Formats: sequence, C-alpha cells, structure tokens
Amino acid sequence: MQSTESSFENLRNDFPILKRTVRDNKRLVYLDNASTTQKPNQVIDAITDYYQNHNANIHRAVYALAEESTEAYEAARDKIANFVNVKNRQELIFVRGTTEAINLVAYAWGRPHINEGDIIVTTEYEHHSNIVPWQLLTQEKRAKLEYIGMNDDGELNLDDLDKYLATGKVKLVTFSLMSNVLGTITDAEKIIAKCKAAGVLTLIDGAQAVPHMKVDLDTLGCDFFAFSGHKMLAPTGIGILWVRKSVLQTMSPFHGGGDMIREVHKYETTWNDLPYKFEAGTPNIADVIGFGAAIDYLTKIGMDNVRQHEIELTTYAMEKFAKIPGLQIYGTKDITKRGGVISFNFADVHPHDVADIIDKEGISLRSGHHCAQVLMERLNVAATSRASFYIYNTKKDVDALIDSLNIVAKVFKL
Amino acid sequence: MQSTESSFENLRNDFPILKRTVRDNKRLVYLDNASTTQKPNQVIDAITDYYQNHNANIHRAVYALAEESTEAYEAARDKIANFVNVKNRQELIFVRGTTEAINLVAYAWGRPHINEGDIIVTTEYEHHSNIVPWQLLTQEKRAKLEYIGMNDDGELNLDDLDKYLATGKVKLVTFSLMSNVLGTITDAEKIIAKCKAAGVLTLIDGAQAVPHMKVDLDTLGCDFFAFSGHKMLAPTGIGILWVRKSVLQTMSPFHGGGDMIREVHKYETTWNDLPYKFEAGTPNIADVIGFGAAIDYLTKIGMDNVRQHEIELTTYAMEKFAKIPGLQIYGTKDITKRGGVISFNFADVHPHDVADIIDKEGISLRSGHHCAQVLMERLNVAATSRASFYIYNTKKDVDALIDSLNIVAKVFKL
Amino acid sequence: MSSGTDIYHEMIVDYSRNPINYGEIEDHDVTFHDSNPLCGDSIDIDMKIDDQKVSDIKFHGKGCAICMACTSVLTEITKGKSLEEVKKIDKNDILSELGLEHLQAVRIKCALLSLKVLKSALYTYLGAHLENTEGIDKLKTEAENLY
Amino acid sequence: MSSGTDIYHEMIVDYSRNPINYGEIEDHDVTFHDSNPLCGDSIDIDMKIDDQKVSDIKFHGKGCAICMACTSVLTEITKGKSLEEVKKIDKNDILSELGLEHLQAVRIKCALLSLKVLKSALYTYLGAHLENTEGIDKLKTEAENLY
Ligand SMILES: Cc1ncc(COP(=O)(O)O)c(C=O)c1O
Ligand SMILES: Cc1ncc(COP(=O)(O)O)c(C=O)c1O
Repeated sequence: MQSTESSFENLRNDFPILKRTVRDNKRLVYLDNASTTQKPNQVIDAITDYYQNHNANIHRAVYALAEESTEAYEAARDKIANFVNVKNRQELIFVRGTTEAINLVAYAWGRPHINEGDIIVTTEYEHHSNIVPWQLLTQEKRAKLEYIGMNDDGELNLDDLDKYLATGKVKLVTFSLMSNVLGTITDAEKIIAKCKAAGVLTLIDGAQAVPHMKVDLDTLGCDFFAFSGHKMLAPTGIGILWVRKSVLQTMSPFHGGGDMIREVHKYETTWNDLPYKFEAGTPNIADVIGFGAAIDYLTKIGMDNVRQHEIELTTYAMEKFAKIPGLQIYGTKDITKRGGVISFNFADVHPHDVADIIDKEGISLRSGHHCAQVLMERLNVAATSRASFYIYNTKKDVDALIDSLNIVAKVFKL
Repeated sequence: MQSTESSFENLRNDFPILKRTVRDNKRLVYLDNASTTQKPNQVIDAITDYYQNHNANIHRAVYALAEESTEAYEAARDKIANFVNVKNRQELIFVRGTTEAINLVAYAWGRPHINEGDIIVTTEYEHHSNIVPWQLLTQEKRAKLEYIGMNDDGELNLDDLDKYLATGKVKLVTFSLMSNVLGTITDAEKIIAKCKAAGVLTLIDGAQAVPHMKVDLDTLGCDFFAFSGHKMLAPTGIGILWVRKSVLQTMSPFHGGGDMIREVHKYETTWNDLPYKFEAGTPNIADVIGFGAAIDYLTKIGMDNVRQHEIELTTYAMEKFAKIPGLQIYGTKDITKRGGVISFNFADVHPHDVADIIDKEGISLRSGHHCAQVLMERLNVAATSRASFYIYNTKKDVDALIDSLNIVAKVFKL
Repeated sequence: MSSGTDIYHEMIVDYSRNPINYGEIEDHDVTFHDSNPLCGDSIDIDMKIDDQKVSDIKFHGKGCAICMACTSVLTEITKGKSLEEVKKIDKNDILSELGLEHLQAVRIKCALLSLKVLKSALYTYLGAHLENTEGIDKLKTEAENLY
Repeated sequence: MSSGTDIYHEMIVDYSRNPINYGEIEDHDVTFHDSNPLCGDSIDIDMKIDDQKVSDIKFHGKGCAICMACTSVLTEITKGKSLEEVKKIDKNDILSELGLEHLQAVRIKCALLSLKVLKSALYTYLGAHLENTEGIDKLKTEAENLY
C-alpha cells in the first residue's frame, strides 16, 4: 500500500461506522482516537467468524473446536510479538488493557520488590493509570513517588531524573512513550540509558505510541511495556503487558485460578510456565483473535505510513489552528517530536462547551482532563479540548473541525 | 416460549456454529458447556452492531457516539441487576470473569480485613479460582485456609463448617453454588444462615449456577457473588462481581487508573462513586453490551424452562449411562440436587483417551481435572470425562455420545 | 442555528462570564467541596446560616458554562430560604429556570453538580447541629435517598 | 474405523495397560517429577547412573494411554545409553516408534511429558556432578534451549 492521501481515503470504506450520520443528519467526524479507535470490517468479521465457527475454551480440551480456538489465540500472540519485535513469546501477557497491565506490575512485581524508602519515578504528563497504581503501592510500602517535570513545550526535564537517580533509591522509572494530551514523544532511549547505567528498571506506557508509530521492543531495552488493543483498531477488553523474561521470573503470581497453575493441592500450589502463570481464568479469547486481525490490518498499511499520514494531518491542522484568534495549543510545535494529538483551549470558553456545541455539527471531540489531572494542574487549566487523528481521518475532517469552531466563536461572541 | 422439546429444538437455529461439521464431516455435538457456551446470533449481532454503529469510549465525552455507548453499557448493567435480582446497581462490578471477580475480593477486601490466625473456609469441590486466591491471601497474611469436606455422593459435610465456625476465627466462607465437576447444587441457604448467625461473610462462586437456574441475590443473602458471561451465551472476557454495598464500602481500591478516581493530585487521590471505583481503565464495552443481549435471550426463554430442559436431558443421559458396563458416574443421582453436568470414568480408559477417540465422531467433551485438582484427589482419580448440557442440546446429542462410547469400548477391548 | 446550540442562549453565556454569588464567605457556617470525576468540574459552596435560614451563600470553582449558570441560579434560589425549604429544592427548579430540561445525561451532571454540593453542605450542617443523636439515622436516610 | 482411532492401535492400548519399566528405584542417583498443567498427567522418573551411563531407569505416575506408551518406549530407549547419548534423544525417536508423528498439539504434550522429565532429570544430575563451576553456564544454556 502506498502512503498517499487517496489510499488512506480508500480505507475509510473498511470502517462501517464512518458511513453513519449523527445528530441532525451530520456526517460523523470522529476525532477522539486517542481515547479509542473505530474498527474495520476485518476486525469485526474476525470476532463474528470466531463465534460462528470456532468458539471453545482454550488450552485444556482435545476436541476440534478447542484445538482451533487455541491455535487462533496463540497465533494472535505471535502476531503481536512480531509487530512490536518481541523475540520470546513467553514474555507477552494478555490483559484487559494498559490499566490492568500497569496494575499487574504494581502488584506482582512491585509488592515483592518495593520497600520502605524506595523511590518510583513517573512524569508530570502521565495518564492516571500510570500514576494511581504507584500512589497505592508507595503508600502501602512507605516508599516515595516522584515526578519528572516538564518545560512549557511539554518536554520532560531530565535533570529531575538525574537528581532522583543520584539518590540511589530509585527502583523503577515509568513513563508514557507518547503523552495522550500533549502528543509529546518521550525520549525513551535517553531515559532508558540513564536508568540502565544506574541499574534501575523502566516501564513504558505505550498506549498512545504503539497505535501510531513503529515500536521495537527488542532495541528499546525497557523492562516492562504496556498497551491497549482498543486504541489500535482492536476490540475493547484486550491489551498487552510485555515483561523481559529475567524480570518476569522474579514476579509473584497476580490472579490465582485456572490455567495459571501446574498442580493445586489443598495447602500448596505450583505455577504454570510463562506466560500462562499470569493469565488466570478464561481469557478474552474472541478479542485476542480480533486483536490479531487488527495487527494484520496495520501491518498491511505499514506503521511508517501511519505515522506519515498523521504527520501530514497534524501539520495541516496546526497551521489552520494558528490562524484562529484566541486559540491556544499546548505542547511542542515541532512535528517530529509529537504525535497526532492536539490539545487546545479556545479563548475563555470551557472545553465542555466547545465539545457540546461542535457535537451538534457531527464533530466527536474529547474535552476534559483526559485522565491527566496532574498535567492539568501543571498547565494550570481545568480542562482542554483534544482532537486526535487516526488512519481514516482526512483534511476534510480537519476543515469540518475548524468550521465548527466558528460556531463556537459566534455563540460565545468571541 | 413453551418449555417443550420442540421449542428448544427450534432455538438451535439461533446458533450458527451448530450447523458446522467437525473432523470427518461429523455433526458437531457440543457437550462442553460447563467450560464455555456457544453464542446465539442475537449476541453476535449485538457486538457487530456496537462496532458498526456506536463504538466510542464511555462515561467521559459529550458527543453522540459516546452518549450512545455509555447508555448501552449502563443498560446492560441494569439488565444483569434485574436478572439476578440485585436492587442496587451500584453493587454490580464488571470484571473479566469469575476468576478476576474472586481475586478482586481477595485483594481489595481480603488484604485489609484478613489478619494472622484468621480462617477462610472453602470446600473440597471448588474450582481452582476459588482456592488459589485464598491460598495466596492466607499465605501472605499467615492466616489459614480450611476445607469443608464432602461425602461420596458429592454433598458437603456441614459439620465441618460448624467446627470451623466454632473457633470464632472464620472471616469468610466461600463456595460454589454448583460444582463444575459433580453438578452438586450447594445448600447455600443453610450455609449462609449458619454464617450469618456467626457474623461471618459469605462469597458464592455462581459461575455454574447462574447460567442454568434462577438465582435471586436479594433473597440469597450472601455478601459476594461472582459469575462469568461466557458460560451463559455471552462473549468471552466479561463477568460480574456483586458485593453488598455495606461490604463494598469497606473495600480498598483494586486497580488504579482512569474512571475509578474523583480527583488525582501528585501525592493523593480520591475515589469515584460505586461501582466505578472498582472499574479502572477502559472496560470491555462491546462485550458488556453482548452480555446484555445474552441476558435478554435467556430472559425470553425463562430460567425455569432452562432448568427443566436440563433436568430432562440429564435424567435421560443418566439412565443411558447406567446401562453401560464399567461406566462410573460421580456425584449424586438425585436429579433435584444437581445440574446438567455429568462426570464419569469408563473402565480403566484414561479420560483423555475417551475424549480423543470420541472427538473423531464429532463429540466435544472435556476430560481432565476440570480445574478442580483438590476434588480429583478427594475422588482419588487422576481425571474424569465430563459432559455438560445447555439449552441447545437434545436427546439426539446424548444418543450420539452413547454411540461414541461404544467405539471406545471396542478400541480398548472392554 | 442548529438545535444543539439552543441550550447556549444568551443567559447561559452571560452567567458563564459573570456568575452570580461567586466568591467565598470567610466566616461561613458550613462549606462543601465536590467534583465531577468524569470532567473535572469542581465546585465549593459556602453558606452562612442564621435562624435556620440561609442568610448568605457564595460559590467558587471551575466548570463549564452550564455548570456556572446552574450554580448561579441555584445559589440565587437558595439565598434566604429556610433549611427545610432548601431540602426541597429540586433539579427541575434549576433546569426549568434555564430551559435545560432536555439536557443529555453527561451534561446533566454538569448542571446538577452544584445541587449535589448544596445538599451535601446542608446535611453536613444538619448533622453537626443535631440536638440529639436520635435524628441521625433519619438524616442519613434522607441524605442517602437524594440521588 | 475412522482416522482418529488410528493412533489407538494395539501397541498403545497394550502399553497403557502394561507399561514397561514401571516402578521406582529405591537407590536412584537422580529422580525428577513434572506434570502437565492442562490435563493433570504426572510422571516421575528415577535413574541409576554408573560410569556416565544409565544403568537402570523406572517411571511411575498417572497419564493417558499416549503418555504411558511414550514413557514406556522412552525409558526403553534410554536404558543403557551414555549421558551424552541421552542428551541427543529427540522427540521423533519416540513418536516414530509409535506412529504418532501427526498428533495434534494438545496430545503432543501428553506424548512428550516424559521426555521433558527425562531431560530435566539428566540436567539435574549433570548439574549436581559438575567437576568445576565453569561448566554450569553451558549446562544452563543447553537446558534452556531444550524446548
Ligand atoms: C465453578 C467455577 N468457578 C469458576 C470458574 C472460572 O471462570 P472463568 O474462567 O470464567 O474466570 C469456572 C469455569 O471454569 C467454574 O466452573
Ligand atoms: C497514555 C495512556 N495510558 C494509559 C491509558 C489507559 O488505557 P486503558 O483505558 O485502555 O486501560 C490511556 C488511555 O486512555 C492512555 O492514553
């Protein structure tokens, strides 16, 4: 597939929802992709096919359906391993999403390894799911949670990291590879290099990065990595936790139950091999298989093309935004350092009112704190409006957004 | 709908998978319903419709799609509340399945409430997911896990319960409402009455009961109740934890992240209202809605009819089984005290070999320990074969099973 | 103008820029804070109570135009009322005043956050000034049944 | 007879009822236990080692006909072999002996459980009898690369 506007225009046909209208017969302009993406027919059909033809519980039975479903489930694991360049499939654990992934680490790695006085370092632009689990853990263990600050362009101040590492007490540094509010792409290589030099583990929240750019875990060199399927064309309810094997081997079990055990006796139990030790109970089989179909779809497009498409759209949108008086964009303007997420405020109009008014024009835009209240405090705003793009968005969508902002200006007499 | 064999025969048309053949063009005879059930078109279509027309993240946005998906998601919660007669929807938490539900209780209720020397009581016929979480918890807290034994008919010996309650140290009694191996229906009322008298909380694993009989949580009177959607026509990846509000209010948060918070600051956070405090991150939205469709489907049939149909099938099967020399059935023969799950062993043939041979005839049967190794030890067997029925099974399916067992007899020269 | 912008009429826009009763009461008899976990709107209400009547009321916080307008209207309605009357203030009193009867579910939460804060403040005050402990259960039930 | 019952030929059925080398060795030089978490099959292998050779081998445990037949064949193959030769025993040595080359994935685990136990026993023995600690990393790598 060529990375031209017309080929991206064509793939809109794969997304049935884009054909519907909303409110007063308005064309749907879906710009909340950082929250969740729409699904192509290929993914929807994979789920349907699974239930119509193969559905059975996995791993335990010998009959035909069980054989087929187990194979499809494990094939999806291989596809995902390949997609983010993980060499050892035993390191990939299926979870509900990024939130469960990070909490799993906080419980199964954090509780055995974090002690009183230890420090966990996160950043000011994290999603709540990369803050609250560490608050809970550090409170329980009388450890400390510290924040890497950022400058006004939304770039991390790595001097803060040096300062914390120098204490010798840091056990984990955790950060998002792409901010879900500012779009900032974190300089992961630099952070990981510093942490490795200090013998400190790193966790990356890849929820925003993996859907929008090529990510290579083998070269990245972090120790934990989390992402969600639903933000990259896959169904809701499925995501990935990757953990380097040498670290995974030091983790306690998380959930107890079926499939994660080797032998259960009344008073003692032994554990199954990796990754199954961390996949207790009947997993979300159909959506794992749907995730595999989403990976196939993105692979066919090519992640470099996805990134290129978003760079084009974001550049176009930023130029248009710059011409609207009173419209303030947050984060860096350097397009090579940010993804296709644009947070803004429009004069003194509250983001909720912006979102509500333009919703009536068919524009689906997120307003609020975007699960990043710490960042809102840092930016000294109550909320922002946020437009975020994906493969099916076009310049026409950006134009529609700009037009709708004119209505906001009229209503609020700007 | 009338509870006649013919109306149950008709609803087979709703299940596309039942039309397919397996192995050498054999009719699919699906008898592993205790593991997971097949899905009717109504459920598959609900998922498809969600992705084709309404998909958006819930709770946080104002635009049209988000409004629709939030409404559908919360409507499913109401349907489920109604189905198991829960008066307060705040008490229903969406989880991946029974396993996650029980682990959530072990972490979020167990860790703040269980102390050294306390006792948690379970039973000998529990699924691993109602044993291992309590092993992990009691080991961490230096508490004790005790077992209510059972007689050779697979009925619990409640004298054991009395004995443990008499110590005054029991904090929780947990049991399955229906055994997934023996089919035993537990006398929950009696156990709960004893526990209430002793001021002890009760947890019920309803994974096998809710799909197969009317369950009324309002009259039952337990404190925690868990079940899985995929065992009752709903998609994989979705289940329910119900907790009595007064108990839920004493529980710590489980996962930290989006949607479960009220206000996040750098060093402290406050929690959202119930049930959202326990639903961190993007939930499995599509499958919640699919669960709602499954509830609609079962409600239309009527759970009393479901139970009646299974009683008829089980009676028929038990009579046929009784005539096969060397075939031993486990558990009570009293059909009013058991569900449509029949575990058996056939002479000296290992259950795996039984399952493998009859798979070639199209029969999907489970063999193994059924995630109940403690029970296998109690029965003094390595494994059993298990046939389990659901609404779409017919006497023809039972006949096919019986015929296939003749082949096993021939191969093993019985 | 499309139907959607109908709710953003003159009065709402004005109130959002010039809210009534905005500020703090230093020597308040009761204050309460709450926020909307979904959008981050956050409101504090301070009240002065004399003779079982709300002699003064002020609010501050951050919120959208709907939230600000509703809080303005609510505080205006509340001022001077007896505590028994405040108990009876209903969401429709606010919504109808502003023509917001048909708000969608998410926005209803913006519109009614201040009512929730007001009622919480009221029951906090009542709880703290109970003459005997007998009334506490009744109060609790009343408070629990609010939503 | 349908294709599926092909794997259940005479030899498999016989071995399942009358396994070879079944039992325990009281004065074994090494013993190892493992089980298949999915189905509960469980095997112990005991070995006597003399002059770097397997002078005796016995197994006990519970398993299906496939598991029992394969373990019988495996122990028969192993007996008398040098430890270096045991390292080289391959899954196909067992599967081909019993005509099980085309087993489905779940059943492969039944067929090869005993091979896993044998190799674990072997490396346990080798690890315990290392002459110096230098060889341990090589051993570990060999053991890790088994599956
Ligand atoms: C009685 C019982 N409890 C718990 C479970 C676990 O349910 P799930 O795998 O959906 O978490 C099962 C299903 O296997 C079961 O039968
Ligand atoms: C950066 C980031 N981390 C974590 C999450 C949480 O992902 P999920 O809700 O799928 O668990 C999100 C999505 O909202 C996100 O944008």
